Amino acid sequence: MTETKPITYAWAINHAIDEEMQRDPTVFLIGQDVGRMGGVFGLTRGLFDKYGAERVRDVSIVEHLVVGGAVGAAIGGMRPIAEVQFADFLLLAGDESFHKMAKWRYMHGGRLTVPMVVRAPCGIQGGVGAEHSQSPEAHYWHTPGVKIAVPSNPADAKGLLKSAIRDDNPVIYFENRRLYRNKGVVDPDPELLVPFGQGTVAREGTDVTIVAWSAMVPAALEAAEILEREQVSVEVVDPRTLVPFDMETVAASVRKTSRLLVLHEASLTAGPGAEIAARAADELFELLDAPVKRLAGTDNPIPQNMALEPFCYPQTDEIVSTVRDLAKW
Amino acid sequence: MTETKPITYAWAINHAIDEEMQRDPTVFLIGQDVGRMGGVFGLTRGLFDKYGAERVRDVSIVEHLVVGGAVGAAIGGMRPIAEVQFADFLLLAGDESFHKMAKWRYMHGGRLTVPMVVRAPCGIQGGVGAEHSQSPEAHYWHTPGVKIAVPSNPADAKGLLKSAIRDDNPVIYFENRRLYRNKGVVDPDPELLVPFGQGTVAREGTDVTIVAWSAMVPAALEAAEILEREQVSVEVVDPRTLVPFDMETVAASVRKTSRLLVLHEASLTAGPGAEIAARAADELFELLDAPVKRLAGTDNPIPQNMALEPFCYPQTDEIVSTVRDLAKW
Amino acid sequence: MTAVSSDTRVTDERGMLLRLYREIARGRALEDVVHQLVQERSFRGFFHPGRGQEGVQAAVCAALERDDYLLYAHRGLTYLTAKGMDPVEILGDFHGRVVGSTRGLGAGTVHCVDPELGIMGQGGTLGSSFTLSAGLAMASKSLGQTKVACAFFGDGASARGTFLEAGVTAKAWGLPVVWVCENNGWAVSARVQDVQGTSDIAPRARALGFHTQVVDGQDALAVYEAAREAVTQARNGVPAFIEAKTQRIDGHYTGDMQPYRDRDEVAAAKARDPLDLAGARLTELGEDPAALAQIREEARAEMTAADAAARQSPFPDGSRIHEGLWA
Amino acid sequence: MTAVSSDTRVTDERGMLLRLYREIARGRALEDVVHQLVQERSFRGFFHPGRGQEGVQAAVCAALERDDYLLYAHRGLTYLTAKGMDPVEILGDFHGRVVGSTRGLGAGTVHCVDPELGIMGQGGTLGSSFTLSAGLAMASKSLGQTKVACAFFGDGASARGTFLEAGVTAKAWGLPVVWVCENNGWAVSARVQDVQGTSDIAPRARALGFHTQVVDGQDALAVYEAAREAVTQARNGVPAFIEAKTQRIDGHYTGDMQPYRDRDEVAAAKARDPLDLAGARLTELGEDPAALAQIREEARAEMTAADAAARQSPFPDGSRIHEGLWA
Ligand SMILES: Cc1ncc(C[n+]2csc(CCOP(=O)(O)OP(=O)(O)O)c2C)c(N)n1
Ligand SMILES: Cc1ncc(C[n+]2csc(CCOP(=O)(O)OP(=O)(O)O)c2C)c(N)n1
Ligand SMILES: [Mg+2]
Ligand SMILES: [Mg+2]
Repeated sequence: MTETKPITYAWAINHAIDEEMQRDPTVFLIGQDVGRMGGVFGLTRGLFDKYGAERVRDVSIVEHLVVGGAVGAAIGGMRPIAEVQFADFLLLAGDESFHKMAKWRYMHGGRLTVPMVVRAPCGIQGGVGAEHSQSPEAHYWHTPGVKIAVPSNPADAKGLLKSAIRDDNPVIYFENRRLYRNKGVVDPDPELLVPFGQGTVAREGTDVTIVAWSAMVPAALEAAEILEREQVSVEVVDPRTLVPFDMETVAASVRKTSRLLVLHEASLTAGPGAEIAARAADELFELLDAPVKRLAGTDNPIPQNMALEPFCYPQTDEIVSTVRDLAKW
Repeated sequence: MTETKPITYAWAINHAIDEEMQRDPTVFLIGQDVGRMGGVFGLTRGLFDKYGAERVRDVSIVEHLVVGGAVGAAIGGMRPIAEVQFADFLLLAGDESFHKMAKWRYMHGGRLTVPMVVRAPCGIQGGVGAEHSQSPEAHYWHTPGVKIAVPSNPADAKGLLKSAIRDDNPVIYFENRRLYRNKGVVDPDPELLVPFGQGTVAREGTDVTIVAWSAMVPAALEAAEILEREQVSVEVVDPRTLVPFDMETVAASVRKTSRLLVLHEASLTAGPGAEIAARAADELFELLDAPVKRLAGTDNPIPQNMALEPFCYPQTDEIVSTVRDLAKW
Repeated sequence: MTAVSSDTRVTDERGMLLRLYREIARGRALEDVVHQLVQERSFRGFFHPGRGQEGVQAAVCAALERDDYLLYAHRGLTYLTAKGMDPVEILGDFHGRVVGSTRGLGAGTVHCVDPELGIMGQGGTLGSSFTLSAGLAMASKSLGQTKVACAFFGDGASARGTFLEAGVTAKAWGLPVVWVCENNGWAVSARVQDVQGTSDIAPRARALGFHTQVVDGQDALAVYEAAREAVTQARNGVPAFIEAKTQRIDGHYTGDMQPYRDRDEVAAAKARDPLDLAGARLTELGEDPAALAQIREEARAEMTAADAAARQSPFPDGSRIHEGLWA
Repeated sequence: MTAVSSDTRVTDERGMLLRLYREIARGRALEDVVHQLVQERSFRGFFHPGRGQEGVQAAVCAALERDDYLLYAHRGLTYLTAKGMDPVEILGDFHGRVVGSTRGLGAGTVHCVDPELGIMGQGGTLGSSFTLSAGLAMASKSLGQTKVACAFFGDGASARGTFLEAGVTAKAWGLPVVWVCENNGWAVSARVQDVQGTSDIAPRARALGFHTQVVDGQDALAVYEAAREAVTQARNGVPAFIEAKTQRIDGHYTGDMQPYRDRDEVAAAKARDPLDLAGARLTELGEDPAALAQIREEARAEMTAADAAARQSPFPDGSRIHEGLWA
């Protein structure tokens, strides 16, 4: 059966979980409403009926337990997929995510392993306000011991999640809610994994490199289309994972373009783009013909008023004008 | 009475609290062992006897309550100084620090104020391991709505803490445990405040700029001494606060030196230095004659074996050699 | 801690019930307007209907003084109107207009604010009110005020660790908190028994030494009496807890069809609608049904007018996002 | 959940007490070596002495099977030795040598590990064992194992929110956890009554539906019987809780002179030393005091030899910090 019909990012996630649960009986889901309801965003639909309450575990409002319990289950031989309803809530389990999940193995001499995934729906959408809209990627990038996936399309969503589940290290998997309904063709081969630490060039170009991931990739591609009409050729690099980070693909691109824009949805200051820009300013210094630019979310909590959301993260027109200016250097 | 005898960083903190509690009856302390014991590091000695149990509040092991309770007390008209025993523990109060303290005002239309300080003893010292050694500055720098102080000497420790207590915004005050016994002359004038957002040049120089704060300032100064003997002239800029960040003083220095090293104790990747390097790579691009360098903590949790601690954060010899290389550009 | 009189029985049952009836009707009428906004897509966020739980909210707020602190919850809006908030400001928040209490930043179920009335906002991460209410109570005590800090929350939020941390501290310090658990038996699709191993929340408060009451949340008068008692205890330095057994009639959010829930249970919940129950009792006490209809009609008219007024207000412009972060 | 026999009374009191006596003596002898290391500055971190609490630790571990999970606490080391850990590895961790269980990374009071024995480490942020033990118990159950997950913690840690979150979940799922609260009345300088408004921790576990026992922690045999009962309950799907009322004889850490504490209280604690109490009872049961002295001497010799062996091991070099982060 070759499935060539495009599927959504949401279904790609569902399929990845389903296939891995099928393959490995130690994989299980834990989170609020993941069971009978199939997830507040419908991502885990069908799994409860298929695998039962022991493998699709509904919990109360206990984020500490969701993450800390997953750590315990992981060192006990299971492969938990923990879901927080919004990525922001992962910060509620601060001890469990920053100290336990990331450090338990290392603190104990490397003698225990913590194979677990946290699924963290992120992104600004739907008027859910300051505590339900964040993309706290930087907090965890600054946490040695955690891998981070940031898929931008259905194929990567599936392949990266499968890799994450099979990884023996803790992985935070940021799934952007604005991408859930985006469709793409996904190879149905259940052994097709997307490796961590391998970026892709989502679009080739010669004048300016944009590094973008997650929901910023479609935005960057849209901007690139517009810029093409103005004879500005944009290359879009999608690192796909932040940890490990594929600097080589970025470097290869900047070698061509000599100009770099880092684009992300999380707020600008001390955000994930800072690390990439800082590495460029060091490692790619001699390749650069222009300042390294960052375009990112504004430095404020996200208001609950939906009409204000577009002002809080980079819109296509801003990307276009930033690249246009950068190309002039 | 003019007090010109040098006092320690620890006592400077104690004096700042004491003076502000004296001045303003709404200022109070809350934390574990801050009362009868005078703090696990002795920082709050004498205050319980002077101000009593209502203003120096011992709590159980309730970091959520320490920070969240402080937020509540602050919007209720008090000026809490909340102490976590180690800065790492602030991450336990993830919701309370990232979402409540930082956002409560903004989320409610700017109609409430959250005047509070969190004192967070940070830094690598004493074999206390992975969960008691962090400097989680970057996590909060990436959190709009929080100010951050990072004093490097007794005078700044006092002046910044007093400013923090009087500030109507939440402030995290990172006090480095390695600095507690360092001495310096502190002007006893109780109205002498150190303003936020105003860096200082801790040492003038012409070849290389080092941006350093907290316990990295003494290390940078030591390295600068050594480098001077090799005819390398180092300027050390101490921003003193990360939020707001005084980029102007950094820019002025780089205008002279054209070379920048950012130095910090927190782990390198996506650390606070990334933001400074990224801003330099953008705003100071045309001034730079060399790659922007970062020298920082290693990307691993801090082992409990004290003998391994020096390998985890920049030592003087590494600073010297990094600057030496940078000066050659 | 002084001795507390527990004589909180209501002498004028009919008068009090009428007052509560009016507040329930107002809260419900406001909610009906919000449903309208959802339908016409003037409000596109999540709304968590409070139908079935208005009696708890109205009654507890009736037992509070004007300046007592309130941290409400996400389910419905009766807390807000019963505490005195202007519905124009509430609806302004739903519309995302500058007349809203957040001055255009917007608020769906949470973040409405009115410092003058002690309405100190609400967090979107449930369970944050435990620590914040303890802090407010601490401030009240330290400043020599008599205010209590009242926090509402659901059975689900009662599992959050903050409950314990704030609870032991509130008890240790004799803080004037009144914690009100609206136990509707569900957290989204999770039955409390299934995910917490018990249907009863009160024992965990009692274990910490709180003054603890369990009350039928559909009986507004009973809730009022319990709340009076709780507020008195709290003002005297005994943290107080009320578990109101109540019912969520609608879905978790507007649009949730509750496939996970038994139809009979929903029907049973509807049969114990607090507005109907209060109305029936009032009729028993001699109240004219027409007078009750009149109250409901006034409530509808008030909220319709409030909506019209809110719609007069302009939308903020994009720069609004940069305002109000720093004091 | 099947019916549980509660016949956990010990038939061979003398034999069991002798075993516990030996374990208490071993834990104490190991601790004496650590005090030595602190004194000579071979170990310069914080050590939290367990003197006075060894009976609880020895007795609970005696009720565990070899492969049951253990998350110990920071106070003393008797948990570790009683669960079977090699003192050379423990001391290797204190010395920061590669023979240590963390292979040179070092561990003071916490982070010793022995996966073979179910010793799954310990966190330095207290209260993290509640959620981790629940997770371990979940794994045991899911994998069809019979292991229980035993977690030790103090009265102070019992205030952490994780207690509640893990507790409701453990109850809901019938997880085989055994939670043991060593209630010594103090958290550093804070008296539990002052900061938690109660001296009793058990009620909060009982409120969640745990099988709950309160026991005299100075009476090792009583703790053993309670632990047997608790382990049986847990294996049958009833989460179990033991509050052992115990005494901290020494300061919070080695060097803490306890100025905040009443001298009489410390003297009273010393008078109920679990080693002495067990010894006295054994003598009553006919045991020769010389045999007891012999046990203590053997323990001392064992730990002295372990220290000598640990000192033979090399220190790691600096590159050790880069190993073991990633699997
Ligand atoms: C900390 C946190 N976790 C999860 C959510 C998502 N969420 C919103 S409402 C809700 C259910 C709340 O249940 P309960 O406390 O019983 O209140 P009810 O909705 O029944 O009134 C959940 C899980 C949240 N807002 N905050
Ligand atoms: C989350 C957290 N907060 C604070 C500390 C600092 N600390 C270490 S031991 C201790 C007291 C612990 O008291 P208790 O749980 O009663 O155990 P005991 O020391 O009495 O055995 C504290 C506060 C910590 N390690 N972790
Ligand atoms: Mg509920
Ligand atoms: Mg204790």
